[in-house]
Amino acid sequence: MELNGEQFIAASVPAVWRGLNDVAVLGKAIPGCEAIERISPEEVHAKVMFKIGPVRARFAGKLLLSEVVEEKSCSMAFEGSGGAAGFAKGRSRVELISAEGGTLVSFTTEASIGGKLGQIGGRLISASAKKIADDFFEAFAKELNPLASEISNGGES
Amino acid sequence: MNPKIPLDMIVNGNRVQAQIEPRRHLVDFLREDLGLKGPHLGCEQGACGACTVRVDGQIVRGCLYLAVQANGKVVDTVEGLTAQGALTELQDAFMRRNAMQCGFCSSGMLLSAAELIEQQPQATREQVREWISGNYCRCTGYHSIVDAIMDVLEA
Amino acid sequence: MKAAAFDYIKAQSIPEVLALMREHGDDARLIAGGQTLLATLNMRLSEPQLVIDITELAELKGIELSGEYLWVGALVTHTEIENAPLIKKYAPILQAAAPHIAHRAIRNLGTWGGSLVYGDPAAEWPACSIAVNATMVVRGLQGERRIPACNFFVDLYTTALAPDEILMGTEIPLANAKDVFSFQELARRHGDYAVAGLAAVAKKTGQALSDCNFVFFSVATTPVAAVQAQNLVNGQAVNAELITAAVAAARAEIETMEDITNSAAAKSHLVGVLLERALKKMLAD
Amino acid sequence: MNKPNDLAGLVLDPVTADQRYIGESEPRHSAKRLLEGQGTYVDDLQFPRMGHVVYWRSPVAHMRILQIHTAAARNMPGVLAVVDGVQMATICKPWVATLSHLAGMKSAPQHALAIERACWQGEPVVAVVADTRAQAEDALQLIEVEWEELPAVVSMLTALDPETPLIHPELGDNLCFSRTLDVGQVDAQFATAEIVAEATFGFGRHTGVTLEPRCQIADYNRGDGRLTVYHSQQAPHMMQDLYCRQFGLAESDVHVICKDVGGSFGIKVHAYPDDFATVGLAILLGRPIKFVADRLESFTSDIHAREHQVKGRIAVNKQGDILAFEIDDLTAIGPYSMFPRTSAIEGNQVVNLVGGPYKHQHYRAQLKVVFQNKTPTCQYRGVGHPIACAVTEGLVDLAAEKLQMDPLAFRQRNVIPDDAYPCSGASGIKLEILSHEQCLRTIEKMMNYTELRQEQAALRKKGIYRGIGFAALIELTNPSAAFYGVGGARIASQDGATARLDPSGVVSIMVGVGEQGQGTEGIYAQIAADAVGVPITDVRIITGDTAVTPYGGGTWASRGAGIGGEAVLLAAQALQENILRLAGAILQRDTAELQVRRSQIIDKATGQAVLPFSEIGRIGYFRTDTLPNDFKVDLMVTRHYAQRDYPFIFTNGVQASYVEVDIDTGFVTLLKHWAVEDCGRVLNPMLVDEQVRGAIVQGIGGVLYEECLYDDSGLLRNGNMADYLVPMANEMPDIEVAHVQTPTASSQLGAKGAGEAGTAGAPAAVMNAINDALMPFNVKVFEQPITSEKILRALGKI
Repeated sequence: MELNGEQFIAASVPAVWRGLNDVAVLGKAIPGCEAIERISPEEVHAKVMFKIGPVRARFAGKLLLSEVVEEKSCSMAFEGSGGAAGFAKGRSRVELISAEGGTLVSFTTEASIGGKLGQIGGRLISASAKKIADDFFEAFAKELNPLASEISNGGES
Repeated sequence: MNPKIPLDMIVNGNRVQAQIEPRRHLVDFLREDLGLKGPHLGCEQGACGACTVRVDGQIVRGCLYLAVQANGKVVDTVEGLTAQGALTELQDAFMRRNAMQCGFCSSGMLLSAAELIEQQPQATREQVREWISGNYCRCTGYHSIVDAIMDVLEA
Repeated sequence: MKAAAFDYIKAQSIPEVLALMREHGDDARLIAGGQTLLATLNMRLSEPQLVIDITELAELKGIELSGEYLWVGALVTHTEIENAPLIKKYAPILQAAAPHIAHRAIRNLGTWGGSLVYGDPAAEWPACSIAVNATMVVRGLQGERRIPACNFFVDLYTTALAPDEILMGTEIPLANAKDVFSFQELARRHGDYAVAGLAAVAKKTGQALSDCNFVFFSVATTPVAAVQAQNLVNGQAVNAELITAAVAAARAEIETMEDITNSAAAKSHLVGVLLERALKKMLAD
Repeated sequence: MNKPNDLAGLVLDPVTADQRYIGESEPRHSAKRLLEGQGTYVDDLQFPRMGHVVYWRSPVAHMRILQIHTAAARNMPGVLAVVDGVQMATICKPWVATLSHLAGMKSAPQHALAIERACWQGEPVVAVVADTRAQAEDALQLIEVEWEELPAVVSMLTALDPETPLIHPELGDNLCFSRTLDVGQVDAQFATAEIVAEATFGFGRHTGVTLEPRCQIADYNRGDGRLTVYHSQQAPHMMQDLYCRQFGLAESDVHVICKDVGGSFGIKVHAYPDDFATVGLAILLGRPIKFVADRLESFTSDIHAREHQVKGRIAVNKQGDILAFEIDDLTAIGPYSMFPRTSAIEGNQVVNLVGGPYKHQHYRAQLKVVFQNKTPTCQYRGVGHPIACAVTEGLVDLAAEKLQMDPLAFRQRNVIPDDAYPCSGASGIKLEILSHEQCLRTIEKMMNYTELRQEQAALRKKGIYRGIGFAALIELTNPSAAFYGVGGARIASQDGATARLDPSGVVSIMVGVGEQGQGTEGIYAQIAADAVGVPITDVRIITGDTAVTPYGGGTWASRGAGIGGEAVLLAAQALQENILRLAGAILQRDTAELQVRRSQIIDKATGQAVLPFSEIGRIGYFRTDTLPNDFKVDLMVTRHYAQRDYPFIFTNGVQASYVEVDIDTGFVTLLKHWAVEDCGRVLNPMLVDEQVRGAIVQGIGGVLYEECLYDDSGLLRNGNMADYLVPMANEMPDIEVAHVQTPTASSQLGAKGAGEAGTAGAPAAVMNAINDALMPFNVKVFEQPITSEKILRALGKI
């Protein structure tokens, strides 16, 4: 499954970069994140409760950073095991581009969902992944710039 | 940690009382606890219809219904409905038309057909096909099953 | 495929349900028809600590006429909708849609409210509820609020219902003689999730349609109304050119989503085909 | 009598004197209990001290097993054992599934539970046994396997590329088997032919989805060292042999029992790793162990089939004579060849069967069978026939179109004539006697072909696009030892039956071929009743028990009626002779003056009843003192039958499909389906008809609905019953079946197989009908399953 996108965030490139490297920020932004810790500059471990529709699956996963170019781009390899429910793995390339009033985060992700989740969820897997990415960036933007994100979310619910 | 729950229901005309784990679905209860092996498990995701039983007179997927939900209700399986003769006409027609092969789908198919005959006594061949399309049969071409049900509808 | 262990409570009142939901949060699941929940539990793709059975709550049952609304309780089953004379008279599109939902044994248990709160993008009821301008009546510990269906389905499997609220039922404006509708669904097998579907409702005077709702399902992450197509058609006499324009508008405005066997492109194409068929059918009625 | 004739017309000579049941639509008396919920399927059985096993299966296509943590699982309530591959391997030998007559075929050793590596998503790795299934699943969640993902071979198209990793480095490449056949002057024919048509045909991977999943209860009694296995299986004696060999047991100590089987279709004729693992657990734990695959593991562990890509072309002259066929078949079978039948047979059948109905003399075929990291494939209903038939009939329609000749007329011109037999097909297959011409004539009448074409043309003018598609086919049935035996597989082509007159005068028949729902027990009762001479209600059939029935091959390759039925006939005839001899001794008359008639001995001359069977039973068993000293009573006889005249007895038939294609949506509606089938003597038209229909519907599944969809990393995306679409009643057409009867002379019964031809022909007929409907748009679809998406793409709508 491929997942590519661009997300504007109303914060400076350095701020976004710091955010992406700050487990505290990531912890609040990753949907369903229950615990997160940095093992080394390149390795982050997290526990995430994956919730989509009727499905609940607790993933224990790790994130490996590589090809890091300060405040510009990096690659991430991630894999998470949801026990009996299945697993998720993939790699993602993230680039930050300075833009009018903030930063454009562009990402290209190659992911696969295995085990039961993949066997059952096929129908909506890619939509679910997209939703998770959207939720992440929405929350991430909130973290970096509460005001801006509230405005952008005005009218919701 | 998860206490068993008392259950009191009528199965095939007999009162049944039991203590069961809430997680047990109705067909596991019928098969494993009561020894009623007529309803079968084909998928446990509600797709195949082999587990079809009647609760309060309506067909349901026995794998998508908790046994504890049947508390105070009336449950009928192919065994009971055979004894009551409720299915006799259908069973005879199924025999006559060879509307079964391996028989694994038959109990569910018969119960679905019985509800159709109740609800749509005027059903056409097409309506019969639509109605039983919730019951999977991998052996027959469905043709003989439709023939058998039509026999009963037209009788 | 046996569910993980859980506790079970058959709730006796709405306040009890709300209190339990507050107490257990996401560790609890409500069971109404259970036709989605049970499959998920059997596969252990969800392991709640507690299952709260709401099927005995009278307040959530029944189809009733109340003033200018038709009340459809959250626990009303698909079969009840299929058979109810009140539905046939006042919300006929629901009756047309019901037979497309899975199969009889599932319709006997599955509920209107359960389908709405799951918000499966491929499900019939969410799209229909928008098409008939239903209002969701939801209750939480803070009290009751009303949410128009068009604002209820916010994202994939995500509704405007708060975690500690439950759906009581819906109010549906009564259809009258001027109302026409068309329910279109393409599924590979009868009862399957749709490849693409459309719930279309409008008011008809002569050859003109107004108050159009063209709500598509199983093409995007939520049921989605083709607003621009609706605006094009509203108040206009419908002719071949208008149909062509509406079809083009709908295809352009709806961002379709692929599923396991159908590409986004195919769904965009089908969006147009279904809209054309629906418009022609509504004109013919 | 070995000449074609219509069932409607000439009736075949009877097989027995006073024939009352053979050839009649007798209901399956033994099936009533199935309709009353009184069947006995494996999962219905419960035994004291029975444990339930669940398997931790590889979640990925290819992985190295680093470490397995089982402590947490062992401590869960009810858990009896947790066993991994290393422990299992101490009692169960690994196997390699190859056949020596498939030259150069190779595969790698496979274990009951994976050791070191798992090679497909779904391969069993760890077994967890507990008191209940739910407890076993509770514990399964705590099994933690550390694994390192290995590169997976997913696409068969690149499996042989040098840069593609090897699944089994010791094999040297990812090639399991290859074969080339070159008959006549193929190049010359294509060079000079006025018309050449070609296409590439795709066949999606699918699976059998028996409604009853694979299941088994193994019980090892440490006291007497005997293993008893209740199994939902097609070949009990084969499994007995395999358990003996893999666990080092004596045949006499292994007892396999197959009671009611909830559908098999080839899925249950193979020996699966978890079959051996479950038996191994019973031996390790000394108690009954039940394994019932749940539906999710069925999709990744039941064999798959049919993943083929075939490039094909046909050469025809302008008079409309087919000159030559050429095909190039690539198929992928998963990481191991399946035990013990092997996974190279399907492709081999395609090579043997393409062009089968036709009289061309030039044929070239290439086959490559490659390994990949997906669920192993093997023999599933039709085995290669649906592929060969779709390729052949697709090409035939392309040629007919280029010739602007009616596709039915084109077939009538090119099929091997009914009076040309016995003969060989271009691939070298030996054909005893077929009836293509008569089948084509029959179907033309049946479907009112001319009127149907007129209707099609009229509707086309109104923008309604309907299509008619044909599929002529041959099917191999009644196999000899040439199928497996010669290749070294211990799979019996012979089968046996025992007939016994019981004291009360009723007859018991024990047969090696079991009942899977197709009605074998029904036809055996018909045969026995007529051949012994009793009412069918006085016959009991016993099958599926290695301790009771004669040794036999079981149910496969459409052999139940032709092989099993002949064995029953021979045993029943022998029993009747013994009954007559005993009657002669009792009555002190010459046997030649006596005759059996409906449970009575009658006087040939007067027709008078002189002695009832009940009396024969009484004296034969309890009053032998009243018989002459030198007379030996023998009221139980066993006979075996093996078809040895031909490698296979081929059957033939033709199908036609009538469809409507909605060109706006790409949806296909099946309006009607016709089949004319020549399975030799029809023992029970009602059973054969629905067998044919069921087979056709499985074929329709392949051409329109069924496909195991994998992602790029070799993970199954639709392995569940909601997303893997099997045919349901609503979309299926009414199916009309007619018979031509050309008995085989290789047996008295003259019966050939009927169980697979429907599956062989339906995909071709429907595919051709769809392409006929699309003719005005000059587009075609050859990729199965043919989905609305593919039709819309072909039409350029997306």
